[in-house]
Amino acid sequence: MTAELVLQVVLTVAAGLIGVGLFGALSQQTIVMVMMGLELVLNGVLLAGGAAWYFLAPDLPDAQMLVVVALVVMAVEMAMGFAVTIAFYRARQIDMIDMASDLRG
Amino acid sequence: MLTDLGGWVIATVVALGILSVAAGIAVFVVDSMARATFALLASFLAVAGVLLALDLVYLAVVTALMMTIEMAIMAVFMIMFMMNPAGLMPMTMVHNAKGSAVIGAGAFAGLTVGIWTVDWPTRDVSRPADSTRQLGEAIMGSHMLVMLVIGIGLFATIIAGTVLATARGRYDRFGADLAAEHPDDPVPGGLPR
Amino acid sequence: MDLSARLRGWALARPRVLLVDTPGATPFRWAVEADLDRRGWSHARSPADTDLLVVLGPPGPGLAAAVEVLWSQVPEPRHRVDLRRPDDIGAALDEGGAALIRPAGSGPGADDRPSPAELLGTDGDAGHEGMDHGGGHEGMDHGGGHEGMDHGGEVAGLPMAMTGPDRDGLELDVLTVVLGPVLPGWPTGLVLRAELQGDVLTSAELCWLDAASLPAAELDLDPQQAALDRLVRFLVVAGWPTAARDARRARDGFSAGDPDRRVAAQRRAAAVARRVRRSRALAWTAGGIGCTAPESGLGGDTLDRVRRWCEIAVGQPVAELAGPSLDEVAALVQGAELGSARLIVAGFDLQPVTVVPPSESAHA
Amino acid sequence: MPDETLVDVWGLAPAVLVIMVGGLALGLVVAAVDRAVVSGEAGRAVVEPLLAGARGLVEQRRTTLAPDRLLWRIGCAAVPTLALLSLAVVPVGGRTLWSTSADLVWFNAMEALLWAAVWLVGWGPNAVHALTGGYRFLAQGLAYELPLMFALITAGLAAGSLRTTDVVAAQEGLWFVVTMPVAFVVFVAGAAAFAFWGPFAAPAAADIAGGVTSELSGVDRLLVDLGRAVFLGAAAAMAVALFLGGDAGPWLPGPLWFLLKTLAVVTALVWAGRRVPVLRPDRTVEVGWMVLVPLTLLQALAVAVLVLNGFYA
Repeated sequence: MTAELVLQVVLTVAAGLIGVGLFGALSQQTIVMVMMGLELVLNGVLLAGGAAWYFLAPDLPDAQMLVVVALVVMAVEMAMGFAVTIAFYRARQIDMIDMASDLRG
Repeated sequence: MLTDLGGWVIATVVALGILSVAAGIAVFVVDSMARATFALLASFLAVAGVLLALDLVYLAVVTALMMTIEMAIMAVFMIMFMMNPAGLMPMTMVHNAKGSAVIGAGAFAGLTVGIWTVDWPTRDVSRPADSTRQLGEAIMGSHMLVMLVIGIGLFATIIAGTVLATARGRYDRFGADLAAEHPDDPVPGGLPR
Repeated sequence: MDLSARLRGWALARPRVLLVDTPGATPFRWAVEADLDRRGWSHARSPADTDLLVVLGPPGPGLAAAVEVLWSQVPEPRHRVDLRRPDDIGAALDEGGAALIRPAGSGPGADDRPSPAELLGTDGDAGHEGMDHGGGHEGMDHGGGHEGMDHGGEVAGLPMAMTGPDRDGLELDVLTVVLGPVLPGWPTGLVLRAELQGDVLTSAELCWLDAASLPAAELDLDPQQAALDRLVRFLVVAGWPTAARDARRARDGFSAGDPDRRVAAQRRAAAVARRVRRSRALAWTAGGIGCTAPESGLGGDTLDRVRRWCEIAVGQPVAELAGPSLDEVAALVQGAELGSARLIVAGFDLQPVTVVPPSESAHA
Repeated sequence: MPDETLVDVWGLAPAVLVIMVGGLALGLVVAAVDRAVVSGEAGRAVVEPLLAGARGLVEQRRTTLAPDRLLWRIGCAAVPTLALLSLAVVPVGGRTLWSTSADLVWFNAMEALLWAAVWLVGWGPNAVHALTGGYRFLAQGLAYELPLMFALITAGLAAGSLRTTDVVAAQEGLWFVVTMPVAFVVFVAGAAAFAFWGPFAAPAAADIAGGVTSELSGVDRLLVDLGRAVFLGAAAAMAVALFLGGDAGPWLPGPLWFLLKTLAVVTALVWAGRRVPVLRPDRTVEVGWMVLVPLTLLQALAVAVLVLNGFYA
């Protein structure tokens, strides 16, 4: 199998993860489940970044840095997501985004 | 040729890829929140496995490490906040499922078309002996600015997260004039104070 | 066939024993525990951990029902020994050990499991066995509190938990649990009915099983031995197996007729008492919980009470303390975390005796 | 990189087999030493863990009401698997089972995966005590994780490599324990915490009737107890490799030195750990966050300064 074909297969998997994650992030009602969708999208980014490094530019560290940044974004998203969930929940016992829509300015 | 991946490595990569997507779908299919969380973890571990096969040992292991801890904490929150953590009373909690499915499938289709039509550059470049060292030197050298920004971002996250999540500030603990000798905590910790 | 029988015999050569003593069987229990120590048989922590269930003395109706539930949770291979008299301990345990090795029929299946409704039943003395599953996940469920959602209902036969206001303002679910009547380190028959939010007890109520038929007075026990026994139980709950082992040996040594062994027991008691009293780790982990007001006469906090036993254990004279009522202990446990609640209760000398009218027991 | 892994030398299957057998033997040693200290009789200490293992084979598996059986079984099986995987990067005789450029992180990741496994063991049976144990493990885990990571990284910092064989090689002149005692102590204590053993056994303590292990019987209990013992042994071996010079030592062959040092660490750990009661997480967690995190950071700083001065070169 040529390298390009393998790259395309791996990237397709990454696209699959991004697609599933988008579906989840958009369709789920609870904040925690929305976060899981976002995590799945970022999971796809991780995979795409790793594949890009290996197949396209292994001599440069940039793709690796992209993966590191994606990991950090995941951590930040998790931490802030949970903090917001706790704050919401403490304030009004809700954990669903529809119910938080009155925050709309 | 760019790759020195053997046949069984490619097979493993493909199998792990399919597993990661299947586990990702399972996240939104299973009823039990615990199972959803650990399906997501399975998806992450499969991706970590692919990264391992792609010679990115450090990133693969760090992904496994971080995501496991994240998912363990996520499981706690799931059970604390969700209505149906064990999935014993199946219920659906979705809105606009059809539109979301269209957007998700559309994104996948668009990306896939791009992936399979783009003529990927096949440069013949040297592979570093040690990808971990490459990353480490980049972080401490050419890409230090990225790390600095990341560090500040994480620090801000720690503070913001704590502020949002905690209900008790120092006035609750030490009194309105901060004069209390011992903090008024529901459970005293292990330090003498 | 022969091989599997041999494996069985080998694996179960030292079974794990779950002791259930009835009120008033304390010296009997000591004798059995001494025998178990001689054999090197260890104590089980939960029904799942048990090979041999040993019931000492005739249990009352409530305890008998609880033991039945407990027995239904013990995995095969298992054997149950009912000891009535202290004089045939050795033979009965031998026989129990042998019976364990014999291949038996089927173990507890889904059929003989009591229904959850029965276990959680409102019938006061139904005795939901303490180490049994009381419904964990369901307990963490949000039964209500969300608009448009189905309120309440049952899951797998267990009622859904409801949320309630809690310490941290997070409206966590309230899970009703029953701890006891058979828990490591707690007197048999003591039942703590509590509501848990997370692992914090928000309300607690203590009672004895078969409260109507409890003996009228405390047993006349050697005070040193009794103090050592309390120490053993506390140390078991505190998770200090080596100290608990030493205290148990000291206690059993006092039962011996041989004066040399009694001297050795005295020495051992002094050593373990010193070790417990001086332990900074124990002071750090068990100090500052179960604090009582000085005028209540309940002896400071849990650590103070344990240190007092250490003094009794070595034969020093100490001031008399009032026996606490179950309600007083239950009040102390409220708001405590599950682990400290267990320690607080284990730190009191609770005897299964008929309740003295409160006018006499209050404020010694 | 001079590294030749055990797989390269012996072939995949024999190398994996050796590590598995070695891991099980290590677990047996840990369990035997622990047994000897707890029961006070050394005579039968070696046999007792074997008996317990045989008992796990003949005993019926526990069933509970409405368990999450799939996750429960996965959790039970994962505990020993992760313990054995963490052994893969422990260098004996200058070789590891498999060598990566991030061995230390690999070890750390296996321990992190244990979080998920233990929590699942607690979650699976649908029982109060088990789930409480699972939560206690997570609470403890959050507190010990950062100090443990810093301790691991400190050793890697001094060696200039995350590869364990390099860390061992860097200790030819001076064992790392001399310049990083805090990291060593934190690592060993962290090992006891992630094997939830001894003073850090709160997730499986008697006050919650055995916690995560309270509903385990038969093979499940065997797997979890085995995993804990192997993890403790693996961590002791790792401590030897990272801080006590690996298999360096006069006269005797390297692997024998390694074994002796590991035994010494195990014995010291068990002896010290069993002298104290179980420490309640409400107390230990605060110490982890407030004392150990800054302390291990200072340790790393001190080592970094030494590295800059060329102390380890």
